[in-house]
Amino acid sequence: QTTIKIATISPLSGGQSNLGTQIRNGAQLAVNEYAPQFKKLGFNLQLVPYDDQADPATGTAAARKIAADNQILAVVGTLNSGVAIPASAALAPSNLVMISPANTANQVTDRGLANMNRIVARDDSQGPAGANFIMDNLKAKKVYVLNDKTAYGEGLAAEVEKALKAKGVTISGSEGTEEKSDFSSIVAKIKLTRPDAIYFGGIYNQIGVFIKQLRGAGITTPVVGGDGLDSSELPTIVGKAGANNIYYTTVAAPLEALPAAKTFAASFQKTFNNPAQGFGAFGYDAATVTLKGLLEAIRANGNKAPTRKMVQDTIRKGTYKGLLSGEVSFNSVGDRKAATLYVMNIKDGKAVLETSLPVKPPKN
Amino acid sequence: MTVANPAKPAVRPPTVQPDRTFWLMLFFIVSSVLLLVSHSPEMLRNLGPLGDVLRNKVIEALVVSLFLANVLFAYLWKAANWAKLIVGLGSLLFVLPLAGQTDTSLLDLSIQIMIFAALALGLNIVVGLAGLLDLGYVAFFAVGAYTWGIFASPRFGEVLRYYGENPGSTGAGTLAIGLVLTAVTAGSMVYIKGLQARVAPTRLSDRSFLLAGIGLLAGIILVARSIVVLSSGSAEALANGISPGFFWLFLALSIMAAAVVGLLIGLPVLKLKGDYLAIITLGLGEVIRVLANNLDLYTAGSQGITPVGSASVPWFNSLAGTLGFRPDQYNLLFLYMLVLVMIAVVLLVNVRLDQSRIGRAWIAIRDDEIAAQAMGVPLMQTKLIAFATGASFAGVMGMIFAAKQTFISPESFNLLQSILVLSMVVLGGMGSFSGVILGAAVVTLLNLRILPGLGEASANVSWIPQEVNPANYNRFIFGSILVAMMLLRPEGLLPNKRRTRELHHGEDQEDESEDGNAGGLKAGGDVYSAGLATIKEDDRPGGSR
Amino acid sequence: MSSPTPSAHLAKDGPGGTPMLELSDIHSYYDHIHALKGISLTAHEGEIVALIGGNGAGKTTTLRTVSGMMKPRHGTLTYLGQDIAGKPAHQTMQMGMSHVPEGRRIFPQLTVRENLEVGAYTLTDRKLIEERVQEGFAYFPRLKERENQLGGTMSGGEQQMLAIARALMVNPRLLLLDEPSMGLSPLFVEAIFDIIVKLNREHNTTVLLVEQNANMALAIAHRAYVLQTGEMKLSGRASDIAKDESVRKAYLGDE
Amino acid sequence: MIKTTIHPGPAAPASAGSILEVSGLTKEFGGLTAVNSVTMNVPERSIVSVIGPNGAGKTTFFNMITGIYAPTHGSIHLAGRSLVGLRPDQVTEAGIARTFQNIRLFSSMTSEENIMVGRNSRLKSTFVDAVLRTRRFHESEHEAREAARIMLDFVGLSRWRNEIATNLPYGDQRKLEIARALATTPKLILLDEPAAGMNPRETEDLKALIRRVRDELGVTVCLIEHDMRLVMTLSEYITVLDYGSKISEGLPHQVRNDPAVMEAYLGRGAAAGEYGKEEKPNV
Amino acid sequence: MELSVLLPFIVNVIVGGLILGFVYAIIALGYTMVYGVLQLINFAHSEVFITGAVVGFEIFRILQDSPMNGYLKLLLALMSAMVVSGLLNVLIERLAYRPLRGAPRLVPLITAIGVSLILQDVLRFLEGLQGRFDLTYTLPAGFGNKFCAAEGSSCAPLGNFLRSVGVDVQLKDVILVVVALVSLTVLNYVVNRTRLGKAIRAVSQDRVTAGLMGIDSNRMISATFLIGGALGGVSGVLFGIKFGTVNAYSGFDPGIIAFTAAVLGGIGSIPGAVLGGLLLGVIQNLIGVMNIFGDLLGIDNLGTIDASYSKIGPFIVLVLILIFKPTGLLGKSNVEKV
Ligand SMILES: Nc1ncnc2c1ncn2[C@@H]1O[C@H](COP(=O)(O)OP(=O)(O)OP(=O)(O)O)[C@@H](O)[C@H]1O
Ligand SMILES: Nc1ncnc2c1ncn2[C@@H]1O[C@H](COP(=O)(O)OP(=O)(O)OP(=O)(O)O)[C@@H](O)[C@H]1O
Ligand SMILES: CC(C)C[C@H](N)C(=O)O
Ligand SMILES: [Mg+2]
Ligand SMILES: [Mg+2]
Repeated sequence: QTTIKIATISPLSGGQSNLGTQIRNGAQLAVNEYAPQFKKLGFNLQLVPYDDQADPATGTAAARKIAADNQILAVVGTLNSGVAIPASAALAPSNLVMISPANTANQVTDRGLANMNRIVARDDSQGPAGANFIMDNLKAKKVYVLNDKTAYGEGLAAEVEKALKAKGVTISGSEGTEEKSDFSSIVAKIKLTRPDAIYFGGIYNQIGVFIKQLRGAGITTPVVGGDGLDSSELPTIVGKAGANNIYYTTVAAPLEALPAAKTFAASFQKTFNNPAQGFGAFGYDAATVTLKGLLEAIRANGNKAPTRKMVQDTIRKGTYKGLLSGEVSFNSVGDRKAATLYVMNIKDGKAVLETSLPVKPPKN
Repeated sequence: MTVANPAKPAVRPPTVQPDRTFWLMLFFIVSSVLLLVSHSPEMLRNLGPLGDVLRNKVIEALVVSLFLANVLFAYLWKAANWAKLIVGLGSLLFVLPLAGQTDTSLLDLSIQIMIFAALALGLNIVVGLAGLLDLGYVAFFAVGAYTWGIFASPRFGEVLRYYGENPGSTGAGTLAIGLVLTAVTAGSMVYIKGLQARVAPTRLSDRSFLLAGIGLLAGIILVARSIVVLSSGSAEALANGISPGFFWLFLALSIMAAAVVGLLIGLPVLKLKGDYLAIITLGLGEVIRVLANNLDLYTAGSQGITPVGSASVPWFNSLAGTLGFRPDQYNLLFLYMLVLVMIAVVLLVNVRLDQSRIGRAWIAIRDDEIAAQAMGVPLMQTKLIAFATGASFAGVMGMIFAAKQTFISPESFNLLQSILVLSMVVLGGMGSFSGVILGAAVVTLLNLRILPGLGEASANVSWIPQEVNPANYNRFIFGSILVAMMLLRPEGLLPNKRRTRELHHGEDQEDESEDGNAGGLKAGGDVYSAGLATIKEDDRPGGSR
Repeated sequence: MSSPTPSAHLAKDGPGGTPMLELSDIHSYYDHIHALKGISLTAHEGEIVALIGGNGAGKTTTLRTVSGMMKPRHGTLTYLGQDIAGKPAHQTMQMGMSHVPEGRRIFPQLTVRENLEVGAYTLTDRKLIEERVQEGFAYFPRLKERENQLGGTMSGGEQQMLAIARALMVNPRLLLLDEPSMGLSPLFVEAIFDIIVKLNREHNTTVLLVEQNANMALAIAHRAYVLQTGEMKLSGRASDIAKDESVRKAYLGDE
Repeated sequence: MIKTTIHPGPAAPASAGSILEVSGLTKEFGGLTAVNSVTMNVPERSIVSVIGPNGAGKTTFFNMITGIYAPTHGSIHLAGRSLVGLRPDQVTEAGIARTFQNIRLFSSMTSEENIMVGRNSRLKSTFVDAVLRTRRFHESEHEAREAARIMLDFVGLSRWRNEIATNLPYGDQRKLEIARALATTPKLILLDEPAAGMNPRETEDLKALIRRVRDELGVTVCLIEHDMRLVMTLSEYITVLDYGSKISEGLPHQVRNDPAVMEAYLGRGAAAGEYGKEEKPNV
Repeated sequence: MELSVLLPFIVNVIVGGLILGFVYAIIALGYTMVYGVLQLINFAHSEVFITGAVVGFEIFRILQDSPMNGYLKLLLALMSAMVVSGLLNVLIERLAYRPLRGAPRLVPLITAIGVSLILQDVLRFLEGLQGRFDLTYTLPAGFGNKFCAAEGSSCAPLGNFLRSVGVDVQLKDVILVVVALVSLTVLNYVVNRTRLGKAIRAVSQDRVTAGLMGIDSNRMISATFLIGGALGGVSGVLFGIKFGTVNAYSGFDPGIIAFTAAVLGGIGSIPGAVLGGLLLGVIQNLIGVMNIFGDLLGIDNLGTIDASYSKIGPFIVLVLILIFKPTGLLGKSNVEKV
């Protein structure tokens, strides 16, 4: 039996390990699910996880190492766009396909690499979507924009700001912060400038603490964010009292809405003794896309192990249905052709669907 | 009590090393073959079960480590010089690139090791020789990386475009003013220095020197700004950065830029002692990172700069091509060779400085600042040289790093990196050149090969649950190894002789501070520790008389 | 000031009975430097024993070994009938020893008073401690003047005074003095020897005295040992040693 | 012959002038005046002493001259050049070297290396020379090594050349400190209690050494000592400090017989003439 | 903008900074204690303190539904955190630092970093077993309320006064400050007035000589680590109460700032650490709102200084202060006697 491996690159240690592990576990679940199908075709399917420590250099080294292992035919990763950019470049020469479950930065696919694909929305579609929601649904005239000073958060916030400005909304403040605990000065500023809405580009465990302090200071202004907020942990962190009026955009439908997602969440919890979060679902979806593509490539190759190039091309061309986040197909640069962006609303600690809208990447 | 064990002989018999030429060659051949085989898929396929063993990622990591140990043994073992030469050069110039042909990651790994080795060598000067604890060393690495990154990427075009659109009042006039200012201040600095050589420096002359320095900086900024503005017309032409031909010039520039930043940081802070210096350098390191994260125009902030160009050397490429390398490997191979040369240079400079009066001055101020000063060692100047030299090594490696990554962002220059480099220095053996290189190799191998290998090898072992997969606990494993190595070999893997002497100063004594110099960074003589201060109002020095 | 003389009430070779301190065949090392090559020495209760020898003879090492600052690798070391070889210093000190170390080793960041109070660490009675502090001040009025000055900023001689006063805080049974007169002005050199004799007489303190000022040391000691490159060369009554030709030549500067 | 490359030797006959002129030198620590308006001249190629009770301010006086403490008031001139405001290394370069009351050798260096550091400030080679290994570098290294050899020979410590300095016996460490200071080719050397920790026999040797420093190397010597036998037989001129102020100065026999000095320093028991002769043990 | 809005804003920024400063101060003390006695930057302290936070979390979680009085829960949490963190610190010292007593100072520094990494993963592992990563405190009822808000309660006048000057604090903030002040006072007394304190200071300056005074330096060092760890425990719980959520890695950043605070105040000085902590807290917050002043005053360059710079504010202040006062604000100027 021939061994076929897919790899994940994500932070498995350090402060972002929580999210990175979600991706790895999501992918693992997909591999577990598909292994029997591969077995039937005579392949032993394995997942090999790599830790990038959220560090570009480590991620690149991992990518080069992956490239050298001929059994690895595809990569799921990464969490951070900052890692994805150099890592995908390192994989490109060996035509090793990479499917990102999380990277939203425009640059990730703007470089036009043949191997780099993603199943999440780009910042320049997520941003305007968030901005539109703020204007149309929240009717905000004055918005305070925050970001976490990472490639992701700042990139996203910049897109939002751009879209808001274009529509004549006042930006009452725009700043980044690496602070994870004490937001008192920002809260004070918000109190002072009284915005109608707050946009925060970042990740839930920072934003959650922020919202908690915001609500603690008696400010009930709506807070809007991107896919970084897609976590079941968010309401817990914010606390019952304040977990209202929080919105975020994401490409994955709420897990409760889909029967498939329910099974996923259950088996995730069962396998890893850990509740599934948004990135677990994305990891699962990205791996599923990869595995489906692989199967297709195998079939196209007469049930023999395909080359990396075949896999890369197959995946870019294919269309995959029935994922947690809907149908996936990629455009010429690897952006997801069409996706639905769901705007979720956290009400009394529960995420409910607020609206949904279709998004498309700029190129097709 | 009668202490049972009889007295040890007073002098240890000098251990005569047997000649190991044969073993060295044998080891070289075996490990090279192993390396080449384990990185060649065809051969692995033909080896059957043995191939499976070699394919195991832990084994593979070990093979790589063993192979690199060659170079170490060639250095350590007593063997014929020709053998050492063959092994050293053969490993680095022949076998490794050859294996890199089938496994590019080996090249990447080696470059990374050597980058870290150069960083460790630079930090070793600052910490190991001069005894200045610098926890923000990675800042200089960042300076080097951005120096090249900004110019050799689309950023440069963006900057030019920005200044084209916002020239302010800058024009040819500014350029003239800037040039004059630069010339005048530089001239007066030279003059003051000359004066100080003849007449004793006074506070006034020191101050004027500083003032002139500030003026010079302003002048340079003005000149740079006007040049940028005046050349903004070519923004389109430079949309992808300057020509790779400038690579060599920037190699020098990155050294200078980092050294200048080293001086600028060093001037105010080097007066501080011990851990005050440590924390302030840590802080300044963070300042540089945060600046990189915020100066969006120049550094693209958190988004990072990409793609960063690299040198393109046609003859090298064609040579690599004829040797069977793929085009996508040319650049990596080129950087590998370059970094080999650079590390040789860095090492040479290190060794030569160490064995000069500057090296002696460093160690003297490390041992006892006051005595050193009283013996005519100028404290600030000596420390600044250490700081700037260390910084310049980091600068040039930063540039190579940028060229290798083709992407740089502030995340790569955080505090953890500084700490990592420091741990390489201490782990290898402070003050020992071979030691810190080994330290860098060990730590980098561990982080980039062995730990990932462990994670990968155990990923599909059924009895290891995913939650405790070693890949999840890299920090734990790395931390444990760090602690274990420090406990087992506090003097480092290849200790400096001087250090060992200090450390094993008296096993029979209750404590080493016996001699008042227990601390590696502590002044000799009387022990002056900060201690826990009292808060009595009246206990300023001076009695009641 | 009376010129110091041996305490008359004691026999010249010290009181008999079991020795208070006994070293036999002690070997001590600094790493590979063999500093003590099997020395033997005894001190009886109430005796002043002088230890003299040239530079690097091992005098300091002997005191360090006794007080537990370093471990002997070989040999026996008994104090008050107990085996103390290898016992750490803080334990031997709790058994009534005090050690004025070479180089004074004042706590630089503690005030003069605090230095003295730390010297009395093994005592708990606050009143007693205060009494002893005052006693120290009485011996060395300069310390009282500088009660709140940081130890580290005191002059060399002042630190020496402080080191001696600190060691006396616990009223030790065995006092180890390593060159107590070093750095002291002539006036105080005399004062120090007076203090040693006084302690010995009034409190029956046993003293092991290392001195370069061998003339004076031999003058107040009952017995003396001469060390040379880690070996015991000579021992006997102090007055005899003082007369020994070779000793006079080697250590006392007589031509 | 080589010696002259390190030290000019007593080539020029001693002029009558002072090499060091200190006037009104004062140092205050908080409320304490450690040195109080001290004026002192050191004649060229002489051996002079500063004595005084413990805490009189002698060491502080030295510390001000060598730039370790900044004086509160007063002036210091070495051969006409003002030293106030110079850093210690600049003072050394100007020509004053010193030893310390608490020995301060470089603890991780051998004896030879310690002395080579002392020679540092006189070497010509630069950073660039060191990296490129120019001829000047080799000359400098040679000079430093020669200086170490000569000075070790001079103080009689050649056998300790490669031993770690702090492993030397105490007395030898003091001599090594002197050798290290001499390697800077000083015009004036300040010795702070050089005989402390030496027995009378060793002190005699030291005395001879100090004389040779002056006679053979032509270096002016100024020392602090409590060993009166050494002071009285060695010094040509003595200054006495008490509570920071100068209470007496003059030739040894003058100082010895000064009642103020006896009262403050030597002690009542010290009859005139007791010190400075072949002292008998006062048993 | 009129003063009636601006004043409460400034007051709030400063008060927020002071509260944050108390957290820094008490963390800083853990560093300062250990630094004082071993001259070791105990990088593992950030994890020792986060361990305290985790213990506090667990206590509050377990007692979540118990009818116990909130203050009693707090006391229990504080006590348990003190014990666990204190013992952990002692254990670390035993295993990782004590064997290195004679080694150059950087060696234990590296082990400290190693221990720090180990503890991070251990904490993550332990909480991960229960499927948790971010630990969110469930505070006793009322802790999150505004301080003295209830009309008619005995302290309402105080609360009203505070709010009238624009100070917007919650009960938990007040608890934090009180607990911090109590710990600081007790510690200061112990170190400066007791025999134990004097012995610790003696050991910190010269271990061998301290031995000659009959002091068992190892025991004193253990005692120091115990006290430092216990303080770490306290600060961990306070941190958790104040900010609500911690994870295994959240000690690192505040740890660095707290150590900076200790340095700013003068390493080894207890009041210095407190002063440094408060100062950095306030400065960090003020830097974060620079842009508001910039906008008000029309200074463009100020306008770009916002929260993204607040993390380096402390370091810049540190540089400026140390240039003029090289041993920190309350550090002894170390005139070395030669
Ligand atoms: N810390 C040390 N490390 C290594 N060797 C040492 C150390 N201390 C002393 N020695 C060596 O041990 C031997 C004995 O030294 P010791 O200090 O006991 O002599 P001493 O009789 O006290 O001499 P001195 O009169 O100089 O004080 C000497 O050869 C000395 O060089
Ligand atoms: N940094 C300082 N702060 C406060 N007082 C100091 C300081 N340095 C010295 N002193 C005091 O100044 C006085 C003079 O000290 P100095 O060291 O000069 O004395 P000395 O004459 O060398 O004495 P000795 O013979 O004991 O070495 C002493 O009383 C000392 O306590
Ligand atoms: C949400 C984040 C963890 C990842 C982000 N989408 C990125 O591109 O970096
Ligand atoms: Mg001695
Ligand atoms: Mg003195």
